Amino acid sequence: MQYEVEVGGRLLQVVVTRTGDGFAVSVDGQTRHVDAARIDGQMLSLIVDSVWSKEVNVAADPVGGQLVVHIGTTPVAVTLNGRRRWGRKNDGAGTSSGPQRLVAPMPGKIVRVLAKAGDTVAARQPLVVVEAMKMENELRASREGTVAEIHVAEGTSVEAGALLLVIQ
Amino acid sequence: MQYEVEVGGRLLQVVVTRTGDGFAVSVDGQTRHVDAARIDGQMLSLIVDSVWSKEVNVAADPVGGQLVVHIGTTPVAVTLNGRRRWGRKNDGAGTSSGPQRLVAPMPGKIVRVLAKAGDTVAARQPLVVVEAMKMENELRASREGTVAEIHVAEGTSVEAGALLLVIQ
Amino acid sequence: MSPVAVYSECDRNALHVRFADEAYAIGPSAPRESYLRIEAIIDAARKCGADGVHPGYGFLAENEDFAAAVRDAGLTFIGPSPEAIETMGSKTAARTAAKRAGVPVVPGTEDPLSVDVPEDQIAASAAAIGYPLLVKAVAGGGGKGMRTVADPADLAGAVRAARSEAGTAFGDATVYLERRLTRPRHIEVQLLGDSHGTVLPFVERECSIQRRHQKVVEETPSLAVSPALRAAMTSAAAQVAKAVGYTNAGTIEFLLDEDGRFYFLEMNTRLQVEHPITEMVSGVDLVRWQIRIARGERIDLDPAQLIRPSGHAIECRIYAEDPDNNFLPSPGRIQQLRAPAGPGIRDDSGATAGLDVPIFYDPMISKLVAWAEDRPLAIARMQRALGEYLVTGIKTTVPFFAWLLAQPDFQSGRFHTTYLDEVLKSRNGRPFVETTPALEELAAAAAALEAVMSPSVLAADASADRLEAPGARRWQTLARAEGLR
Amino acid sequence: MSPVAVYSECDRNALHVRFADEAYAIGPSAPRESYLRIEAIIDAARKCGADGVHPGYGFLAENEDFAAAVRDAGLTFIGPSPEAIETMGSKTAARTAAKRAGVPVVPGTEDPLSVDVPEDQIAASAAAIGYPLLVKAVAGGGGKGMRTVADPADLAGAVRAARSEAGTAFGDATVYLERRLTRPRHIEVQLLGDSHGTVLPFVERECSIQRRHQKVVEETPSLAVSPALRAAMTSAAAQVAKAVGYTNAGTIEFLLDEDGRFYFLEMNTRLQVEHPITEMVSGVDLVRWQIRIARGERIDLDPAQLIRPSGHAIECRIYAEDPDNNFLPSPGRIQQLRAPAGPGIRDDSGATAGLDVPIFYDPMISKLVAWAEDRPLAIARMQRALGEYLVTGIKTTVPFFAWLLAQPDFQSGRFHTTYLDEVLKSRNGRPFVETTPALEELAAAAAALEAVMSPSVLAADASADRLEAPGARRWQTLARAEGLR
Repeated sequence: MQYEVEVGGRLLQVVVTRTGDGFAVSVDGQTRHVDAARIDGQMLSLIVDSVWSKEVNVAADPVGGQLVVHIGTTPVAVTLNGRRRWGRKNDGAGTSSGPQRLVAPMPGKIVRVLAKAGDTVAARQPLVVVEAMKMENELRASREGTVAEIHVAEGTSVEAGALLLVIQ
Repeated sequence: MQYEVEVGGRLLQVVVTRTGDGFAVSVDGQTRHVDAARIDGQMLSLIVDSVWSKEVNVAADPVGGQLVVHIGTTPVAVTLNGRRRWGRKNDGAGTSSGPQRLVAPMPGKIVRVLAKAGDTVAARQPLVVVEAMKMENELRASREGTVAEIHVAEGTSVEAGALLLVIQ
Repeated sequence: MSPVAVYSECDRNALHVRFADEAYAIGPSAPRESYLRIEAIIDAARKCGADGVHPGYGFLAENEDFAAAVRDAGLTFIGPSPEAIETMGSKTAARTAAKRAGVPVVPGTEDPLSVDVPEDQIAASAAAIGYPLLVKAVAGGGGKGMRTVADPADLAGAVRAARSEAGTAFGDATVYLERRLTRPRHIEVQLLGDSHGTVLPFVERECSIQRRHQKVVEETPSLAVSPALRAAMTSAAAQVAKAVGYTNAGTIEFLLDEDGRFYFLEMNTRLQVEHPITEMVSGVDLVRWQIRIARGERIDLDPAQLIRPSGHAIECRIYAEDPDNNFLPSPGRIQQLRAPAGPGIRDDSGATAGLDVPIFYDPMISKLVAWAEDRPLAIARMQRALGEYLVTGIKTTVPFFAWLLAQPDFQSGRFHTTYLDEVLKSRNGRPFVETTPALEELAAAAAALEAVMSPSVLAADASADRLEAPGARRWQTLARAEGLR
Repeated sequence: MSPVAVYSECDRNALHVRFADEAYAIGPSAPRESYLRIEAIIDAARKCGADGVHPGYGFLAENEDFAAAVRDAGLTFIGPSPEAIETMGSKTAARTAAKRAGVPVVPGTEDPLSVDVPEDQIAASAAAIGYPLLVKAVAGGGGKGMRTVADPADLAGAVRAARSEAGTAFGDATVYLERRLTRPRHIEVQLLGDSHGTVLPFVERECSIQRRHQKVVEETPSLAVSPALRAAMTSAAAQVAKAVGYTNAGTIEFLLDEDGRFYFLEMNTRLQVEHPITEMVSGVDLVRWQIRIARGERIDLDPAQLIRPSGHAIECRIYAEDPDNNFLPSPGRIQQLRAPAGPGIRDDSGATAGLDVPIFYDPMISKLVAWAEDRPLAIARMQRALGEYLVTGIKTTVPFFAWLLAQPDFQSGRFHTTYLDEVLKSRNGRPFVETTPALEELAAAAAALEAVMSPSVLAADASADRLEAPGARRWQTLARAEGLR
């Protein structure tokens, strides 16, 4: 089976072939032997090249929706066979080009909107303050631009993933 | 929904009815309100009559096959809608009448057979010694009787659940 | 003793409910509709015939009306008297009490600034105290209703913001002003006092590692406290408590400036989140003593023993927050959870796999504590434990702590209350989880393997019931991927 | 330090493999084909470029040939010298060494009875020692290859049985005879010795709670040991170790008779299963010291501190056994596992949900340890922890321990090495889990509720892959039930 995996900004070609005692996994042409044992619904125990032992855990991030692979306890976000084709490009999930859509990372109450349409904003400038879990949390611009749309008003409640505003 | 539950030698009639905020569960006519919350695939959190909090865990015993309900950490074996109808009556799973079929509780090696066909045996008399996990374990008669059949020989290996001998 | 729990709607499946013998629903999820409703809690206590009420360390734990209501209901309040809570609960009254006990306090306003105090008067007191200063909620705690003001021009706005936040969080919008010391340490002293006049202090706790005025790491003892200073601070703490006839468990917080001078900051009239580290180095069960004291028993601990640390303990507050996204709360369903264990490790957790971290409360899911013979070994043990702490489905601050404990400044103890905010600012959002190309390639391989090894994903059904949701969601994700190859 | 694991086939998914950085397969599940294969382990150590080998506490941990092979391979053996293991590993040589050190030993045969010693000669030495006596494997341990003989007529059979069991378990069928003291206690002393001549003893461990000669509960300190007796036993232990130039961690086991006389029993030349309770009351990390000592470091601990207990610790060995079925092993897939945590609790576990308990090895799945200020509080804490220890899919000894810790004899410390076997005999198989009618009705309600709340059971499929097996099996069970209504 062949997969296209995007991780850390790289697009990797991964080919998985079953062998007698496990799998041959080639990543961008470099092939390793992997003994993969199922621990539970999400966890695999891998022994790579008969030596390196790693616990890996593959699950979808409830907010972002992309796959998160935990290597031990280190989370690594990956996309399998093309975020493009999922049409999720503009989720504001850290993309660095095109309009930035600021979405609510958690449900909460909008206590302050610090920008108005047409404002020029700098990277990391606070744009919206959301109160959740009794703390006020600043949502910032991930890059500079101009506020094109504002979709929330102070005092309203929003769900996780709700579109708050758009920066061109 | 109506169920017949056998537990601790008693046969209980259980009727479960959904209510607005949980279930009405009647056991042999005595009805209680139960708020049942699913914790995971096997665990339920119950709050009985809006007061009593109990974690319960329903799973099949891999060896005996009957259901085991853990109330907190206390295991209680039950059979739902009639072991009889499952044709499992003669499993030697602690039945107190009819022939006793002694089965291997775990996989292991038969190191000694201490009785022969025709022997009269007393309750708790050792019948077979199975070695597993480097320890020798005595299997005893659950009640007195006569050895009718012997299905194992010393030195042989047996799987969990294998029939070892029958006492009439 | 049989424990009885109270719970709000969203806490129906919480561990404290599942472990209790009895559990009483006291209202909707919003705190003011449940955990802050005194009469609802008293009512539950009456229903179950409770002898006493332990207020925990949140919500009404420092509310004198609650303590009084418990007492008036004929029940034992497992904590100090309503009078002591009221006195020390008011930051300004507490400062007065400390001064009466001869303990230095941080310069600030003597009287609270109620909402009707005019701005020019506030400005005047501010000028007298001097800038930079802090605007603090009189009823405050945990950094809520607190603002720093460096420029007089920002004073009015800061007061407004602090008042509104204090009003929401504590139902009391009164604030006061306090000089802000430069680069102080937050050092606090745990106390136990009984109803027979005995007040015993414990070895100090070092709580200077704070993010936005919230403690995130605590340890005991403090590298900054010499035996002589310990003797001075612990006895000062005991004096303040005695001055107000304090009983049960409480903590005196001090600021320690760069010249080794300490100032009374405030008193917490309750058990604190960080109490386990004191239990680890003293071997004393503070909660058991709270109950024994409430029963009127005498403290029979050896005072000398309590201020002699046995080893070193560190606590990391594990939060459901995304450290790589400005520490935004990360509520949701915990898919997998494996807590570390073994020698010297204590994990006081409120989370299990399958549990939802609610959006309504402080998102702390666990207090991870490591004890060892000395500080370097305790740090090493905590690092080992953090490396085994697996939580999926939500983001946690575990990667942040792994980073923090590796910092030379942390390891050498060179920090103060604004150290962390300054470091975080200078990092400018750089991720704490740093992956390597090799790690990324392994992740890619793992994702592909999971897709290969679980063909059932193709049969995954979006209408799987809630229980299966996390798994199902993942299968969908993969299924979509598969479908599009 | 980077840990490297070796594993047999059935341990592929074991925690030690998953937590290690590197893992090497060393053969099939049967011990003699893997964990007892010296060359396979040396080979793995060479491959990964290990500096040292820690033998753990099973299999080859007390095998002098293994220790020598590690040394000859140019690696550090984290344990005593092969010579010390050989001397103290032979029960008869150890008895001689003890006597030379002036420590009393239990009367018994001076020389091992190899397989060719004629029965009449064995009978003669037995008569000289007197009955009741024990037939013990020279290479033995953990009650394997051990038989009690009260009647001379049973001697020959007992020797045969012990030899066969010893041969299987240790590859050495040699046995010896030893007087059996009546109602003795098993008291042992933990030691650390360095390569510079220092040998330090720790507070004694009370290990009299044994089932069929296997320790199931250990605690420290012992109620039966006064400070004076502690001084005598700990210095006697140190003398024996010094007499054989012992280094690293080891334990001297004594029998303490009803009159307070103690006899050298044997030495364990390795870390022991029960070492955590000593770590809890001493604050010393024994495994870290094993490594430091193996590196040639000097022990710089305060000797006086080590024999002064700080609090009380108890260990329960949690086994995959069915206490209500004559403690038969209960291997299989662990469906759910929730271990207790919190103040004073340490759970050193090798099990997780989804793991199979193999049939090939000792079925211990965890060591549950509770520490508290004193013994009654430690017992109470252990009872709390046992009440939270949830394991499903297999049977465990948790219910047995809950029963045992509630026994007046246990709580008052009135027990000896045969106490447990006698009590179990007298109970004649009466179940440890005692249900009440109310509990049974709740169980019935729960089973019915589960059937109602999981309609998906009707769709359950017997061909569910292995991972889903436990759940699926359960669904089938229910489905069958449903189908038959």
